[in-house]
Amino acid sequence: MPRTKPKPRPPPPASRDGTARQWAPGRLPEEFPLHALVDEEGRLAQGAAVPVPDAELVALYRWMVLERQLDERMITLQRQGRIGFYVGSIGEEATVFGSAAAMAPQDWIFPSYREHGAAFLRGLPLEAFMCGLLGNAGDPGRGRQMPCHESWAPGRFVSISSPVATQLPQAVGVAWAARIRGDDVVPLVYFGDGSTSAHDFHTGLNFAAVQRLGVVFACRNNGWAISVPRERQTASETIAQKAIAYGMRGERVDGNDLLAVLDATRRARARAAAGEGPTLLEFVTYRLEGHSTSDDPRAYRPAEVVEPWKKKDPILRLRRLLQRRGLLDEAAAAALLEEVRVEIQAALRQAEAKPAKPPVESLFEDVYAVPMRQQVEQLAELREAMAADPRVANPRHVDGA
Amino acid sequence: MPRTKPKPRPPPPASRDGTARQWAPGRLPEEFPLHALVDEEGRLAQGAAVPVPDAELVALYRWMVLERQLDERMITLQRQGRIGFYVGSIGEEATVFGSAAAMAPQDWIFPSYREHGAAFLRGLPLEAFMCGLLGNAGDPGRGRQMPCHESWAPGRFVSISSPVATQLPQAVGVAWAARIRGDDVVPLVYFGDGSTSAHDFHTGLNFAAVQRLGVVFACRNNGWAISVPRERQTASETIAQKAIAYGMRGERVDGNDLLAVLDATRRARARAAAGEGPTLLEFVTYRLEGHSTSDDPRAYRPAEVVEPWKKKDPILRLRRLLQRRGLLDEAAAAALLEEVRVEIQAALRQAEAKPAKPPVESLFEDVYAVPMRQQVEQLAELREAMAADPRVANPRHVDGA
Amino acid sequence: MPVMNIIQAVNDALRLEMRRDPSVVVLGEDVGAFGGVFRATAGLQQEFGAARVIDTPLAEGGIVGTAIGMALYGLRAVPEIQFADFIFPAFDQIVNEVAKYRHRSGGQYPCPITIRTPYGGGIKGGHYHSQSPEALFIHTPGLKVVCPATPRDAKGLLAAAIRDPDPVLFLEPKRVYRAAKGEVPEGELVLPLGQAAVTRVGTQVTLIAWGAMWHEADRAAAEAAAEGIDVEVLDLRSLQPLDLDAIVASVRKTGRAVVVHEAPRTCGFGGELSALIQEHCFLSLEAPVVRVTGFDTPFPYTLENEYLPRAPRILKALRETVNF
Amino acid sequence: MPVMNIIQAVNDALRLEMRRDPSVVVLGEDVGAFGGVFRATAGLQQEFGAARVIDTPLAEGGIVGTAIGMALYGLRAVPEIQFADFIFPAFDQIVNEVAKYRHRSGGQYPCPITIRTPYGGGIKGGHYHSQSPEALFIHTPGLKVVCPATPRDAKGLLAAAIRDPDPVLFLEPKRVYRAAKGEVPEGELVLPLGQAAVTRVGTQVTLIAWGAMWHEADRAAAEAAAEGIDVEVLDLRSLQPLDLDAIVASVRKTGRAVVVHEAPRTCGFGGELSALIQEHCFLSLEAPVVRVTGFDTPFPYTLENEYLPRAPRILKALRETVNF
Ligand SMILES: Cc1ncc(C[n+]2csc(CCOP(=O)(O)OP(=O)(O)O)c2C)c(N)n1
Ligand SMILES: Cc1ncc(C[n+]2csc(CCOP(=O)(O)OP(=O)(O)O)c2C)c(N)n1
Ligand SMILES: [Mg+2]
Ligand SMILES: [Mg+2]
Repeated sequence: MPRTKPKPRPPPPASRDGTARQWAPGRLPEEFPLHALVDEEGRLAQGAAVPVPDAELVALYRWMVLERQLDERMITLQRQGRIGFYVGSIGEEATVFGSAAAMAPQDWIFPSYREHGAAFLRGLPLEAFMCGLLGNAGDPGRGRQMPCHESWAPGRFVSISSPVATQLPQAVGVAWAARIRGDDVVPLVYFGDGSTSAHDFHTGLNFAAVQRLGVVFACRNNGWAISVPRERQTASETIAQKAIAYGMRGERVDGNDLLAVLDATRRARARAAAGEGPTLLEFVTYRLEGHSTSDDPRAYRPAEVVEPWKKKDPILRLRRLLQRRGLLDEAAAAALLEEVRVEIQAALRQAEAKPAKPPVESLFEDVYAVPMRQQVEQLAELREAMAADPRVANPRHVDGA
Repeated sequence: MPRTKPKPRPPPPASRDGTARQWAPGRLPEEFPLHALVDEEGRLAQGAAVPVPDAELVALYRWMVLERQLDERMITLQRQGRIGFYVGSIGEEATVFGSAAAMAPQDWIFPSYREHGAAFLRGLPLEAFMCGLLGNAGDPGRGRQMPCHESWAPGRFVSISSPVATQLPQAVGVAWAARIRGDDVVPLVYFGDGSTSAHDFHTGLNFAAVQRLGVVFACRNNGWAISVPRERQTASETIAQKAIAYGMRGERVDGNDLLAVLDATRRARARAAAGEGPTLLEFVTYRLEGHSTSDDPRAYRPAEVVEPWKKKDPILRLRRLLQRRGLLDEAAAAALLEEVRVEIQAALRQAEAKPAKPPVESLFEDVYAVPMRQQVEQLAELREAMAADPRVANPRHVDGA
Repeated sequence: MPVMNIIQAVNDALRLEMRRDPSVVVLGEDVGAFGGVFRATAGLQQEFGAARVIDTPLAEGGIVGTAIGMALYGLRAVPEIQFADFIFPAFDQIVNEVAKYRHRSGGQYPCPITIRTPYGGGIKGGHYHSQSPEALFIHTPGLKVVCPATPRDAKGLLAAAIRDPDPVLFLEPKRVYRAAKGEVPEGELVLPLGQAAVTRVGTQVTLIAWGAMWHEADRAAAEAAAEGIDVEVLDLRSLQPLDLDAIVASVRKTGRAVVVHEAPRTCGFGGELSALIQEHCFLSLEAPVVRVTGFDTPFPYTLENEYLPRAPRILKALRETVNF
Repeated sequence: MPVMNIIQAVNDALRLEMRRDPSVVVLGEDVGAFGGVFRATAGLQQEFGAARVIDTPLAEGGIVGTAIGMALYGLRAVPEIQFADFIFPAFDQIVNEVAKYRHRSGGQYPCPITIRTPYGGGIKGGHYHSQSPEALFIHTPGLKVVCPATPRDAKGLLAAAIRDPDPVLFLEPKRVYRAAKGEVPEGELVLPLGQAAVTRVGTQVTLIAWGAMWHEADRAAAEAAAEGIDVEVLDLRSLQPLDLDAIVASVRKTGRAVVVHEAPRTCGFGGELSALIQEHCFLSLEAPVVRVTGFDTPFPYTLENEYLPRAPRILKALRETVNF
């Protein structure tokens, strides 16, 4: 059942003094400082507490290391032609793991396309993910989408689509449905800074705020949308202040600080669950690598601008914190690294052992719950064509020679 | 040539004190008071000056009276079945005439659908407008669109389309083109409070702000989008504060105060022309009547809520100001009223004397600059059908009996 | 049996489905307290509350986008788009999202929503309150497209659409919203999607139509009968899935076909039907399949009678086809 | 004559038009300093400055919407949509605004913009980097739709599109962006819109294709020739306006036709062509018009070779058609 309707807040009073007041950029008071808990040296801010038990903190560190290793390995694989495409989160790991770890297990996650780390947290096996990269018979998505467009319903990790920001109103719909059903479920939805320009950003935030729906809007502000820097995406000083347009809460968070991300997301989740409505979180981070394997950032971004951000590496920072707190020494760190490498290698081997293609009928399934006449007839047509000429299924015979 | 690129403003500094700061609705300082120059009794605010010469002020009063009379007459005409549809601006006249009068003659106007008053200011003859209402052979729009979807290129008054807010990015494009051409041209674009929810509101404001283009965004916040009140359209306390999301200026203006509207629009226009970028103006007003002649507001809005707004009538307020300043006495007001009635009646008589339908070939013209094969063949097909059976062009012979 | 018009039948179906299944939710612009600009949702908010009959902000992409989330979660969302002409701001959510959700997720995320929208001309709506965009959605695999012509079909097909496991675009012929009256069974009525109705049996020519134009087709067939032309009339009712068997059976019998639709001719659904008929009935065809359609222009205001493919133009086509 | 690929030809046309006419403006995502994700606008910002070659925010509706304003003002805006799959957020601006501006204003406001976008499959792009939405736009009166297959045509038709008084959707076959190479005249080249090219003269069957699939058709025709089937191949080049005369002349001669396109079959442009051929060549047709197309599914990733109507499937259709 819906919570009580929010009372419309009264607008500010009229001034009849004949002078015009208008909001001008730059006059925004410092309402959006960057929330951080750990500095680059791994020192916890005075008075701050670590928001998770030690074991979980180490586990999150391990995930971040695994993700980094995975990204690097897959990028290499793509260069070798073993997978077709890859999009990773190098430098942005804390935004993904910190936020996903802050949610409750029943919560839904709407990814953009860099957040497969959140799917791992929700139980997506590494091997299944890699089958998706290969688009082979082991892919839970049945080889239908590009690499890094995974779905994982058992973990309430929603299917990825390429058109950016479409997932925002969809996440709002889940919050709405959960409220109608009376369930304690809060959606977390990811998107990039570039995606704030898309129209679904606007409709998503507006619908959520009007209905006071509990949604965590998580913007990974990594400074770039392919070749377009954030300043050419929006003239607002921060992404967080866009919350004001919707009468919603907004917060700017150091996205390379796992603890700050976790903390801010947890508070946003708590408010959502308490019926206090949505929050726009801006995770300030940086895309250290190219947009994807299809991209070469040297064409539009001098290497120097990246340098300062390398020092802010979220994994390094967390490692320093762990070291300071005696939770991880050099040896353990090295062992952990080796362990995740082995894990990745094993998953890859298993994934590559699967048949390279899903069966041909899989193309015609899931268009509708039950294939209609066209799908049935066209499958037969395709089968017949394949039987008549093996080149139908084989690019080399046609395109190459 | 484009003005110098705006320097990206620095974001607020980081706080590493371990405490989270976040913007929360309600904490907005009183940045958006209602700008007003004349009170309901017609008294000018202390220290304020009337921003136009007396003669222009009286002329604007006349326009507002004419518009009100026109609306009332056309609504009656629609009830009598003499026109098919009408949408007026009763109670909102000051938002239209105040803003349009503040622009330079070379500026472009992008209407939503209640602003034919601005077209009159730009020279659209009343008779041509009425031909549009009748959709007859005298309509400059050639009877192709519903009533109140006029175009008037000689006055740089752009063609109206029904889908709301589409005109916002288009107006931005005009500002962009003018900058490229080096012209001193500022577009003024109108839209309603409901239209701020549409996706083109977002893209329009964002593109303008990023490029620092001189556009005057004029929101007629009349409290309603058909049956949906403003509070269910957005949770923000004001429309003006949405400017913050785009790093743009915003101002809240008493939309029933012609002078305040004129003053605010003029300042926004001046800034636009000076290369200082776009402004979002919120004109706070009220839709005293139904959404259009298709609507009956009694189904969703108790009559009482309208009462207080009737007292704020913008025409009454301006009349009181004129009286106070000795620019209009009772007799002159009565004469003026009679004059506009006669003018309307004369235009109507002339319009109704025009042939009821544009020629049949007009349907196939202007789809392309030169009709293509389909249009030519289909016109022939239609002509042949009409020759064979007169019922083709006549509804009664088919639908009625 | 009570006599209803199409608005009442739609309202009845929505009410019954909402009573039957608490997961059915209606959302859109002005659908709540006001009951919709055409009154199709009148009384629903009063009966089911504002949580299940929701006035949304003015953004079709948001309406469909949030309906998707509801559907993923397990609700049966029934968004209303106020006029089919305003569906385009939601086009990306419909064509790239709704239609592909099940497929792209490997079957993990079905997305069964039913988008209701009044379509078509004949109400003096001009460019933006008259369009018939069915072809755009029929061309999109993953969507079903339904378009009833009568109150009974409106009720039974809407119930079926809401219960269907796939997303459905439900096009309501607003030109005959009130004019088309007929007997409608009380209580539950669910008609299968994908079955055409042979509304008039004939031998000389098959006349295919749907929605508002079916009424014109019916009229034209009656006039043709008076001239001694024996027309078989098919009301398709569902455009995707299509009852190809019914079409093929009829055209194999008559050897001639005329297809009617309001949308512009080029790349309209009539082209697809013409192609299908030719593919399946090539050896039976005694005349080319003829299309009587809206013209390749935007929909006009004053000349809308000239634009619409009404009975006189259909009759002319029938005559020419049988005399080919 | 220099040899170019399609990217280079597009780039060349843009450069020459920008040099020739200061009112030509290019805008889109990543088109500026970076030169576009496919490099089609490479070097343009360097030559013409950031005022005329503009990186926009990530919003297709804003790109087309602002391009409209530029066009109304008198510029010749050439927006790029990064992939045709991402054109749908701009659908309302294209279908309700661009297409209807001239008509709805009684001819007062023409809106001549040229929207460039790479379309089609075969680059392992899956659901969202492979679609062929031409039918949706051909169905929209007011738009022209052009789709070149070769570098020469890409250059000459793009120049014509930019100069055309009407809005043009310019679909670029990204599958052969680099693979299709050919001689392209230096300097100004303007080819008329609405003329198909007969790229192979034959007598037994007419094979109709455009864009990337023309290359497959060409291949299939060559293979068919080796089997003794004499195929006439038409590259449509412009889909709206359509060179119906060329199609009719060819089919009246051959009596048979095969149409190829990547988009899903149902309600694709193939249906329209099939209907037109039947309407104009009924008495000449010796076999039904056959459609070799993408299937009625979303575009797949791994099985894209199976999905695409490549030469082997076309060849099969040619054989069956001549043996009907
Ligand atoms: C609607 C749409 N337009 C264009 C694209 C092409 N595209 C893919 S990612 C991207 C940039 C996105 O930037 P951002 O939102 O900041 O996310 P990031 O990649 O930085 O994580 C673009 C333009 C797309 N996917 N969807
Ligand atoms: C995209 C779109 N959706 C729906 C409509 C139907 N409609 C016409 S006017 C209107 C309300 C607009 O409200 P607002 O923007 O506040 O303008 P007002 O009528 O109050 O001046 C609606 C929903 C439309 N014209 N366009
Ligand atoms: Mg980014
Ligand atoms: Mg309003």
